[in-house]
Amino acid sequence: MDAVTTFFEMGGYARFVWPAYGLVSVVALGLLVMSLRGLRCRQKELAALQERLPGRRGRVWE
Amino acid sequence: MLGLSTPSGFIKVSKLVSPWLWTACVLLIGAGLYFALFVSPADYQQGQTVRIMYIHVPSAWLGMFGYSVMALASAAGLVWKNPLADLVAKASAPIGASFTFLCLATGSLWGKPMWGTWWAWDARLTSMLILLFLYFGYIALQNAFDDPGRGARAAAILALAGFVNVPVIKFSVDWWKTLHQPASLMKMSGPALHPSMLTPLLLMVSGFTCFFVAVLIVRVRTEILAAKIRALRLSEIHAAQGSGVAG
Amino acid sequence: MKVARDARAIACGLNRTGFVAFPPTSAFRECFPLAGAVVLLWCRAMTKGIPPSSFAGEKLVCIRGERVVFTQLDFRLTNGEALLLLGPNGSGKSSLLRVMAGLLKPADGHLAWNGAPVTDDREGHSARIHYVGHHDAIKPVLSVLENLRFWARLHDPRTGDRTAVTALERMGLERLAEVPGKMLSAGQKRRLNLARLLAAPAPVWLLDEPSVALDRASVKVLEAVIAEHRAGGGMVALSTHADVDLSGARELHLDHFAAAPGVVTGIWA
Amino acid sequence: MKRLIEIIRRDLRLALRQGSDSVMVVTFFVLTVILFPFGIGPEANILERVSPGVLWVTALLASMLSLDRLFQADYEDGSLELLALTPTALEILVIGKVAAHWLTTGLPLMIAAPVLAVLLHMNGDGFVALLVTMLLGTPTLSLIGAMGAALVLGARRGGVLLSLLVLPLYIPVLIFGVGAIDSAVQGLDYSAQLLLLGGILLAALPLAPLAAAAALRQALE
Repeated sequence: MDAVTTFFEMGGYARFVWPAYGLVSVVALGLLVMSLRGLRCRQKELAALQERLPGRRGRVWE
Repeated sequence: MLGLSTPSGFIKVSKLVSPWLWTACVLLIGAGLYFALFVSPADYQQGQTVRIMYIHVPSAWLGMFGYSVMALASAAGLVWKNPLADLVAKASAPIGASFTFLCLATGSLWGKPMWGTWWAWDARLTSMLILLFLYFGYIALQNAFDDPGRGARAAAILALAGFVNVPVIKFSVDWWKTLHQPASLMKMSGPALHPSMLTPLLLMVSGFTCFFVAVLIVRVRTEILAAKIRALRLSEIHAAQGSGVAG
Repeated sequence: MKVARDARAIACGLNRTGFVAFPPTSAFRECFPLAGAVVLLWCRAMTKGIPPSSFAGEKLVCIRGERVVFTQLDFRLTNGEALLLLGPNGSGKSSLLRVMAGLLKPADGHLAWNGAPVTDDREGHSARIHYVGHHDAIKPVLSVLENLRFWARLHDPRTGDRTAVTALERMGLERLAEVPGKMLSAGQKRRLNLARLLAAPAPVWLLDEPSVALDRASVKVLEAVIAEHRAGGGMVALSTHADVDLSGARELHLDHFAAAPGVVTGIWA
Repeated sequence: MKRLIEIIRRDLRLALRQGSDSVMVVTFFVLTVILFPFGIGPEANILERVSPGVLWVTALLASMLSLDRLFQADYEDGSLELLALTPTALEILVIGKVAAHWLTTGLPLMIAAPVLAVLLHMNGDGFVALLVTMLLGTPTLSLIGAMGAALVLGARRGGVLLSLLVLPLYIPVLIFGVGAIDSAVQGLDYSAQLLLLGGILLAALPLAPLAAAAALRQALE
């Protein structure tokens, strides 16, 4: 059991190592989620716009 | 390469490449984390805090890699008037800026136990701080214009001017650093890296780079669709005018 | 002696417009003034110092802010001709003039001066044109003469003050020569801007609604000046809503060249 | 070449008649430098230690004050279009405007700097270094600043944006300028720093007008 706790203590530097890893993952995942959300809403917007302008369906990009 | 230079070409290629990139990214970072946290030994001086290096160095690398991608894309946008290159430059700026910020944050988290302060005017950290401001300048200039094309071209010139200045800034900061304080106590990445430390570092760097390219592709596709939406809206207004005046 | 001096003046005139029949070496001009004079008198008889030339644009496409303003537009101007740009607002009259002046790069198509593409020699093209836009580039603190002399010298550093003063007289501003720019009315400012056309001669005039803010008498002066310029072999491209009567001017309706409304426009087309 | 002188003469005449630029810049410089003793305290040794840095940073900020109006006035009244249409390279006209800007801001700052150095108890042999570094540094500041001013032309909130764009690029000039004065004060040889400052100036001389002219052409489209 203590192997796990020693691992998480990081030789007493847990206060620095885990926040560092935590921060990197939060920012990276946040970046990813924001980018994907941006893509989703653009795709919905585009689909809605193309419904309204049937004449312009020429080249469908999504 | 030609397939990539047109928007529809880019979207086709990106659809093919994305899944591979994401799997490569997950595998590399997974293996990297495993090696970094469990296998590689603690540093005799720094103890366990050396593990922060495995995310600090890749972040620094992505910060600089992002800026070079931005500068190259801007050059392509300016020289060959390729609108897709402008979009790649615009998409890579926020990613590069976030990783430059992460590099500074992990740097100070690593510096605290070693130097006792959250911020040390170490030459590398200071250069990354300046790079972060170059990113902010680029992003602010990009969005400071109503016409996106105008913003993209102005920001492209700034990216090139900044790219030319980065080595001068790096040199002047190193020179300034050595003037005020002999070589810092703790060389950030330590002496020649022991292989057991090198493999996780390489895994993490390549994993981060895959992540960068994958997110870049997502953002570029978003920019392409945004441009398409703008074009459709304009043609909608144009059509309303057009039908009004039988040309 | 008057003939030799005259020859030199015309040689300078010719030299400026880039078609010097004379090798520019001053030594040659010094020792053969008489022969030079004979040749140039013949040129002078032809046209008042502006040699035959043509200014044309083929299949011009202009995109402003991701909107296609006009496509496949052709135009052609030769000595003495005038081109009247007509069309509703936003049909691209100003854009076309800016493309002709070289301020705005066309998305497609090219401009040619005597067949040679204009982009090869941007400075030469700038020396050949005068562009009058919506704004009158007048500094409020500089006097009328200082403003005019600055632009004349910038266009051609060799012009003396005499041409600036005669230009002012021609536009009826000689009494205001020392008045600072901020005291001028809109009409006077516009006339000062137009005086720039006369202060430093150039074959092609690109005028964007020049008659705005001008009173009846000034419009007459403008028409006379344009007629004189055309008689001297110059070319004029003019966009206007007021009825500036240009005898024998060809009309160019820009809405004939508008992009079809349905087409998806912008850089992705 | 005549056109270059023509532009410089016109801009100087405008600056003299409007009279605001150089006076405002120098007063800002003097006032900011005077503020520092109130912040840091009047002890001579501290002031002497920070005087090169204080003088250089405030000079840098002061020269940035009048930058965003460098092209703005011409842009609004249509002169910029005509300048772009003169039969000579736009880069030469940009150099003319930068020279005029330097004469109205860089030069007055150089004249005011030694006086303020006395206020900050700067060591005697630091004065020569201060003047030489400002002579080499302020033109570079004007050149890089002109590029920034051209970039933000027509942008929303151009003034604030200009400082964000230009300050990171000023850092090398600041480091070598202050470094030269520091070594001069310690009696060391500071020719290396001067050579580097000169090098940056010679690099900025062709590159900055090139970038500025490209930015201006885009602003006019």
